[in-house]
Amino acid sequence: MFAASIMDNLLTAPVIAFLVALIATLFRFDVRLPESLYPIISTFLLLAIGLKGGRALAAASLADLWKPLIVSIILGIVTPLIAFTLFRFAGRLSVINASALAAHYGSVSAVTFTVLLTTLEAREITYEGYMTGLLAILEIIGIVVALFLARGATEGSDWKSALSEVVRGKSIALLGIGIVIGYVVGPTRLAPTDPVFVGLFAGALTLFLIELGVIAAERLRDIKSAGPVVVLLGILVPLTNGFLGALGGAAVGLSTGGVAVMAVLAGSASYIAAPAAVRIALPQASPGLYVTASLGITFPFNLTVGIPLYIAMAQALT
Amino acid sequence: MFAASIMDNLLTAPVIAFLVALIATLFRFDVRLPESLYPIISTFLLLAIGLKGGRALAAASLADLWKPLIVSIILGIVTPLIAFTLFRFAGRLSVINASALAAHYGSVSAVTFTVLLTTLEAREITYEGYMTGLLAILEIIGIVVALFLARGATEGSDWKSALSEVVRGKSIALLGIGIVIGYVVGPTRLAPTDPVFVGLFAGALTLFLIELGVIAAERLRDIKSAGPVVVLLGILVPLTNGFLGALGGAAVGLSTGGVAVMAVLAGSASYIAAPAAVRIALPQASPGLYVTASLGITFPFNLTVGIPLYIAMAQALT
Amino acid sequence: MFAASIMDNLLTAPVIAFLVALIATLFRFDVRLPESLYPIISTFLLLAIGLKGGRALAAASLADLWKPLIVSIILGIVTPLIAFTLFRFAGRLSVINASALAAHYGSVSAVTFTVLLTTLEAREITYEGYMTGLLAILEIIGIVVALFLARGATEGSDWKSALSEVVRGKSIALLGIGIVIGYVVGPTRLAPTDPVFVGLFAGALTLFLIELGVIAAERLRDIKSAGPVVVLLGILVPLTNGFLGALGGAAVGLSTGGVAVMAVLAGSASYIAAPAAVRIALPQASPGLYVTASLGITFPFNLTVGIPLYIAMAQALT
Amino acid sequence: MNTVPLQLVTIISESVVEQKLIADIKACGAKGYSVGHVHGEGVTGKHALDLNGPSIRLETVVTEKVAQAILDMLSAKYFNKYATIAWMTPAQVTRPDRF
Amino acid sequence: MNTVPLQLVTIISESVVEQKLIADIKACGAKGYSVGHVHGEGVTGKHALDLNGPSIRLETVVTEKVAQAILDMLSAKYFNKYATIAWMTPAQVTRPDRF
Amino acid sequence: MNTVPLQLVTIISESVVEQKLIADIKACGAKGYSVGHVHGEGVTGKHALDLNGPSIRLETVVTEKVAQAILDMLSAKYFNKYATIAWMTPAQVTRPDRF
Ligand SMILES: Nc1ncnc2c1ncn2[C@@H]1O[C@H](COP(=O)(O)O)[C@@H](O)[C@H]1O
Ligand SMILES: Nc1ncnc2c1ncn2[C@@H]1O[C@H](COP(=O)(O)O)[C@@H](O)[C@H]1O
Ligand SMILES: Nc1ncnc2c1ncn2[C@@H]1O[C@H](COP(=O)(O)O)[C@@H](O)[C@H]1O
Ligand code: NA
Ligand code: NA
Ligand code: NA
Repeated sequence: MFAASIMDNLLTAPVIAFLVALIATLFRFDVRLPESLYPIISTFLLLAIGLKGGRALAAASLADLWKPLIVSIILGIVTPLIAFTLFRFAGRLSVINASALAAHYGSVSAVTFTVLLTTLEAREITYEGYMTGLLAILEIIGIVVALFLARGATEGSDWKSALSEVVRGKSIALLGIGIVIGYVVGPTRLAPTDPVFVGLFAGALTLFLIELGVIAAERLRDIKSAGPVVVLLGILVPLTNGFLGALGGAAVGLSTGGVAVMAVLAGSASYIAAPAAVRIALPQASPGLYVTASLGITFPFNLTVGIPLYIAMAQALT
Repeated sequence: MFAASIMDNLLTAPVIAFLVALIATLFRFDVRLPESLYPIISTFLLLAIGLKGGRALAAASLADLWKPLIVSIILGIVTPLIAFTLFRFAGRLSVINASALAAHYGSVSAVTFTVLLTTLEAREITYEGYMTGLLAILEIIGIVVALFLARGATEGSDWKSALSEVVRGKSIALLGIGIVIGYVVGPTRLAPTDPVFVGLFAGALTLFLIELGVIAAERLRDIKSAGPVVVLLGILVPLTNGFLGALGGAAVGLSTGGVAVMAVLAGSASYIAAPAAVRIALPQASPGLYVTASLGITFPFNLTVGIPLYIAMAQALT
Repeated sequence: MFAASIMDNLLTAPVIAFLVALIATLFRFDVRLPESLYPIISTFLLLAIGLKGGRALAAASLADLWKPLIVSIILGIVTPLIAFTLFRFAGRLSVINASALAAHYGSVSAVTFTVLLTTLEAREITYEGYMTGLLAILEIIGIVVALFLARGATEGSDWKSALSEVVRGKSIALLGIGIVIGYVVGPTRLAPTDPVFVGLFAGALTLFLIELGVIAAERLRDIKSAGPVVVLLGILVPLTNGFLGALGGAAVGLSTGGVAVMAVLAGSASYIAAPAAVRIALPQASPGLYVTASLGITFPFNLTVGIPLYIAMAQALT
Repeated sequence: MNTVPLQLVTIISESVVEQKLIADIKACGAKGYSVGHVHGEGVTGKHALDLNGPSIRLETVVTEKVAQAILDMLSAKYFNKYATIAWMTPAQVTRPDRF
Repeated sequence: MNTVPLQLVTIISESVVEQKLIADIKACGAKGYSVGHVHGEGVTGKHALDLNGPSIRLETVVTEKVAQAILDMLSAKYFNKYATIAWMTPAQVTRPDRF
Repeated sequence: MNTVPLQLVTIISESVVEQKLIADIKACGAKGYSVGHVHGEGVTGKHALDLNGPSIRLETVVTEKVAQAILDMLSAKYFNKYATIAWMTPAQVTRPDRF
């Protein structure tokens, strides 16, 4: 039955698009999307996720919200610490590199998150709508905590300005205004924009994953140089964090779908907001390490095995 | 009740998107859309508006059309003259600058126009469908009249070539072929393209207004140097022109919605076609003046206060 | 009745968009789409066609498929040979140029193909869904055969690498991964992406044809230098190949729609995949010749007269 | 391979003047040009709102004489009207007949 | 038309540093700049994954002194941290007061 | 900061040859390159219809010897087949080992 669940998840359009593009690239087929499409689609996805979250927050009551919110904040602090500890001591990386990785695993992969939602909807498992709102919060906290960890190892004075640059940077800012617009306008008045921000979402995500497949294929070569411990941790860290997320979600009484979402929020690693943030705040950290781990290992792992596993955890816990 | 109407209009997705992006930019958040998206969306909006207008003209009979058409032409001549007079004598601007502003206020803001339609539809006020066809006509006449005003102050020989450049330029040409395609193909055969040109419209407009919000925020700094009279006229001119438009619309017996549309056609100021036209034909005019007035003052004014006011005028007059 | 059928086909949005843009460009109106839109739309169309084909292949049984497949392969060999012979001996072109043209006429125009489908659907003529799958096969075979013809006239050693470059090149690769993704994911699980890959198709095609109209207008000047024989063959070759396609389709018992599709597959000339392939493999061939013939003559001919003719052939043969 | 010295003239201007500028440099004797897109800042400020995107960056390799003619033309018709900037760099080419 | 010799400094860097880099070259004395987009390859490999697209190509025409200051600044703050490359080309301009 | 003289080679060509051209300049000894997009006009006319957009503009900073090798390679394999143009500009760099 778990195998069936894996297949079920695997066969969605975005996941297959990712794998087919990855394999095609390895065989030297040129399936890269036009250069100008990548920023357009990522902007679109961030805004659409933000609008969805803001609209859901508008519909939620504070009574429903406060417990999951606190769990999110705790996860936002704990998950980068766990990632830091494992990469620093089990992985024997430098403080800077371990912090960089902590920023990625403390933050969230909006794409993994969305694939989970697609799977939940396909399998008719309901979840709390306001969870998308928590995504933005976790996305930011995880990065901030990780940058804080690296504070000692960097030129101190720049830390604050780096932080403010990160928060004002494109990916968090777009997510943020999406949430605000969605919250203020509300579901009814947003309806005319639904053909764009709701209707086009799955298709845009599929296109985006073609591009990510190409990039992941190019990163596969770096895996060898990253070493087997990083590969192992690229699977272990999301599993640990995902399990914690599931526990936290179950502890505050979320539905099965909600628990799975919390697991993915905790267990996924960012590869849009975090790399940009880390590049600015921790330029000495090695992108060959953190992009490879987050996009080359954890992302495909979560997409194929992780998501069904988090759903299984959620079903066991609720 | 008027306050409610203001709120009603304010809370639509495009208006909130404009305001949120404007405020975010003032607080130095980077919410600018990808560079390649701006020309794509403005091309799309112009074509979509053209198609809508052409399709509506195909459905209208000449008997319905000729009176509003004549009013449009008169407004296309009168409104830039009023703008010129006020900016030249009350605003004490040079002939060139006053003509440049006249081109903007004589022409039409397609976005303001569209936000009005969205509001009318939300409030279930019907309007004559062929009004979109009049938009293109007014858009062009207003600019031509204004350039004519400046003729004396510029190197005469270039005037005709500047005019032909303007009419053949991207924004009027795209609007134009949209109208022709829409008219020739007609509503039934256009149906397969509706998911793009109708369905995506509101969402694309919302994205466009995020970008305009960013640009408006950057222009706010210029307001100080433009001076208080320009700010005042940036509100007075659209009100005067809008009122004339409403009178004209009522005089030829348009519906309440149609009168409001005529008011917005007259009262709005262009910031796509006109700046490009003025830049070519009147390069000595100051963009810091006309873009600031039209996009920085009149556009937000119309979006927030103007539209409900024009609707109120229309309701009083019909 | 045939005249009515021509009008019927002519008045679809994509065809009128092509003609209006062509005429507007001749009158020096600037209706060119933003530079970044062309690669985006062609990428989208190739992927969408691939997905449609792959999904249809997934639904078809091998028992239905094998006969049309063999006919496609035969057409893929015969049609470039016919084109080569006519252009080489009736048109008196060099081996290189005749081979270049053979690659175009042996390959397929995905846009002509799609306009036919739109027309068939509008006239409620059914066709075998898996035909889109054959498109990719024919697209490739025709090019390969044509390059093979030119083998003697080019530096031999490069031939194989040129071929592999062509097959791995963007247009065939995108079509290919579209087919694979569509086939693996299947119709049901593709549904969430339908608003993008199905819903936006007709609108995107219309935009694409505006751009092709502009390019065709720019190519019209080259027609004079190409000479009247090339113009004549630009009509004769598609008619001959289209007729062969119709015969082949009828021979294996396809439906009326299916026979018309087979005629268009054989009778249309490529102007996305083939020019890129020929540019790489046969750089000495003259683009002024092959782009003019395929895009400037055959494409408008097929769009206006060819498609109704192929449908009439199909109706006569079934 | 023998190379010949020419001048590379680079012009940044508003995208709205693209067609006009191309006609003007051809009139000065340029036989070819390439146009890309940039955004930037100068004395007239940041970003120009335009349907074609921010600014154009045109470059043309020409003879010394044509380069001077282009600079003169820019001074007369562009510098005081449009946000325009230009510079000239020495460039070596093969096939000098092409320029 | 009289021209004056200046330096054109071209910098290729990661798009993530665009704002920071602009501030830094202004601090060195640059009065204007233009930014375009490129992708490429160098010793640190191919392509950088970033929301703003691949890489930026910034060019600024400045005096010899400012050019030196920019190169020094790049050495201190960019070369060892970001995939950055820079070169300097002699450039002739009219209107030297603008640079 | 000490700078070292090198050559900046700029090549405009059809986007369809991008991969081939990159391989060829690497074979000549180029250690890095940057590619942008332009449209333009030359003796072979305007605009090339291609899935990747109009034309590519590749620039590479190399030693004098590599620059000559690239120009020779272009003459042999590109100039007579593709709409290609190239020029060479003197460039100063720091960190000469990178090029
Ligand atoms: N010193 C400079 N170096 C490079 N580009 C410049 C420079 N100054 C201005 N520009 C470009 O030229 C445009 C117009 O400049 P300006 O006319 O000074 O506003 C700017 O938007 C920049 O793209
Ligand atoms: N003199 C020139 N200066 C700059 N770019 C040029 C020049 N001549 C040609 N080009 C560019 O090179 C491309 C091919 O030129 P051609 O092979 O002459 O058709 C053109 O499309 C232009 O983008
Ligand atoms: N020799 C070169 N010529 C032109 N551009 C280069 C060169 N080397 C590197 N680049 C550009 O600079 C970026 C960063 O280079 P690197 O720091 O060497 O990885 C590359 O992605 C290229 O776009
Ligand atoms: Na996480
Ligand atoms: Na007006
Ligand atoms: Na064919």
